[in-house]
Amino acid sequence: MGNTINLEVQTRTIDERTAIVALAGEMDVYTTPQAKEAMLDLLAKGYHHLVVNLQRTEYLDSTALGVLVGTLKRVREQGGDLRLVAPSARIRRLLEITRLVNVFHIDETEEEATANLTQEGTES
Amino acid sequence: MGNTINLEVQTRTIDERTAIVALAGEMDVYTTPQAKEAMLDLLAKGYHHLVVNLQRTEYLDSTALGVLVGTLKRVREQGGDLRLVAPSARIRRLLEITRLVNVFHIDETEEEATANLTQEGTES
Amino acid sequence: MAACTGCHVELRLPNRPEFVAVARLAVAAVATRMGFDIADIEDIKVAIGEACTNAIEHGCAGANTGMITLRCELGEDELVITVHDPGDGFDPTTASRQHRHGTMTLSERGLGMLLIESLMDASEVTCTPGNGTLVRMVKRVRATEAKER
Amino acid sequence: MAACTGCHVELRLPNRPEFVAVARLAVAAVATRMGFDIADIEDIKVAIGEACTNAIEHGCAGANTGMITLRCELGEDELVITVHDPGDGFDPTTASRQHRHGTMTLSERGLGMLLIESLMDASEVTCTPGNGTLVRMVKRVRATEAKER
Ligand SMILES: Nc1ncnc2c1ncn2[C@@H]1O[C@H](COP(=O)(O)OP(=O)(O)O)[C@@H](O)[C@H]1O
Ligand SMILES: Nc1ncnc2c1ncn2[C@@H]1O[C@H](COP(=O)(O)OP(=O)(O)O)[C@@H](O)[C@H]1O
Repeated sequence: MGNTINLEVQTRTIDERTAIVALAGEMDVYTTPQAKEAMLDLLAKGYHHLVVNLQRTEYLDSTALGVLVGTLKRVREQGGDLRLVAPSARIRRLLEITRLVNVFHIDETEEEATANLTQEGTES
Repeated sequence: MGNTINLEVQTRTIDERTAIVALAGEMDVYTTPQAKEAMLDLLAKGYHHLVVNLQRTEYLDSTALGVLVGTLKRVREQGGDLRLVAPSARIRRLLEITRLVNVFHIDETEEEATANLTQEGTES
Repeated sequence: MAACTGCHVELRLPNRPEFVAVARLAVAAVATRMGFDIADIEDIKVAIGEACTNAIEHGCAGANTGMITLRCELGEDELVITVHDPGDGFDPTTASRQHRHGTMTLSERGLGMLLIESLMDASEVTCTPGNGTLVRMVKRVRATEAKER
Repeated sequence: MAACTGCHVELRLPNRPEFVAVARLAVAAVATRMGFDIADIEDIKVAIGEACTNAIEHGCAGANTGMITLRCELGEDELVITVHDPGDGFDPTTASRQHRHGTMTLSERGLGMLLIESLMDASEVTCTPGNGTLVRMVKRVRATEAKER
């Protein structure tokens, strides 16, 4: 107890248009800008298919949800998508309250999310 | 983060004079009385050979150290002993600062501690 | 901890984003001691986080000085938390927000007040000209909780 | 967080054992934001815990009312924490305590002040008749720390 209020952001590219962003720790008004920056950076480099791994996200608030929604809008404008991976029961509850469950695609694993993004891409 | 400030005390008897006390969580001025009560209870029932398992003790302060020292004194008066199991590096540091490393026997596992207590008993 | 009914805890923080986590953790510890279960503590953490974030982002907008004040009042079967900022306040009835029963628009804003209302048993915003904004939130200990240690 | 040099955080708590954890967690969060590493944060937690425990057990002995006040002052490369209680104070030079360099007696008491002195970079006790006891503790951010996020 003590150090998990920080956020660790890890990004990994899969192919020339797909990238994974793993968010470990707590996402709030102080830490979320880091995640936003990382995602904007990927967007600028042409990665419009994003997998956001929330498996190790222990806390998340409306600032974080706002940034995820904002990023989703941007990638969709570019014909891409953003899928969430493995949010905790807690985070699912927040997605339900805010009705964002109806907006985001949610997968259980990164592999699943990546496969679904690829499929989406070939369909369009 | 949030619930580990509580303490969970589990006791288990090994033979008619030996018992294990496992302390999980945080030991401070508020939670330590529970651990003290459990140990006094064992003493009253004739268990003078105690193994105190600190493997899951995430925090411990001078109140906790005071209770461990007090219990050690009591069991030694009865020809018994108290051995600590698997304190974290953090807790070892506090034992060193307070010089209590020179007072407590420390083992890595409950089995080791129990075996050492049995040996002490037969030697005396 | 029924014995501490009537007690209160007060926390004063600079109006900066890095301190919202301090508020969350302090209130979570108070709630733990009152015997709230983990799910309720998480609800409380999010609501307090939202109220503090608003106090900092909107209440203290522009002002680089000023502190926000958190107060926990421990009732027999409820925790009352107030968050005060020295800002200009707002009209909660017209503020931009998501409506729980309205149509979902893909908005990045207005989620904070919705979360506060949904996660707490009661909440109330009072803006007093010259005396800032006070958000009052109540979480009740459920019957099965309140056994602790 | 050098930008927040000069900021302070204040916490007021009832003089009851169940609130020591609230103080520990709040200060740990402040220290985390300042970039202290995990080992230093643990040191700070223990020292704050000891000071608050003393404030409650000795400073407020007998008194069932009264609050203890914690203050964190964020310096450029140090965190200064003060713990105040409204009690009668004591003479730190004669108080029962373990001496770091003395002979070990198997005592259950006097470990708290020893831990505060050992774990913090500096500490100081001021007792003012009629105005209680103030324990001031300083922890310096080490050169390799202070990078955060
Ligand atoms: N403490 C406050 N002081 C002034 N205005 C506030 C305060 N809290 C909330 N508001 C207003 O209410 C609106 C809705 O807040 P909220 O639901 O948290 O969403 P967001 O902060 O994302 O806009 C804010 O945009 C702001 O105009
Ligand atoms: N805030 C305080 N007010 C009054 N007396 C205090 C205070 N803090 C410490 N003391 C005195 O100093 C002594 C040593 O404190 P400490 O080293 O923490 O050990 P302990 O609390 O176990 O006695 C206490 O026994 C008490 O007499």
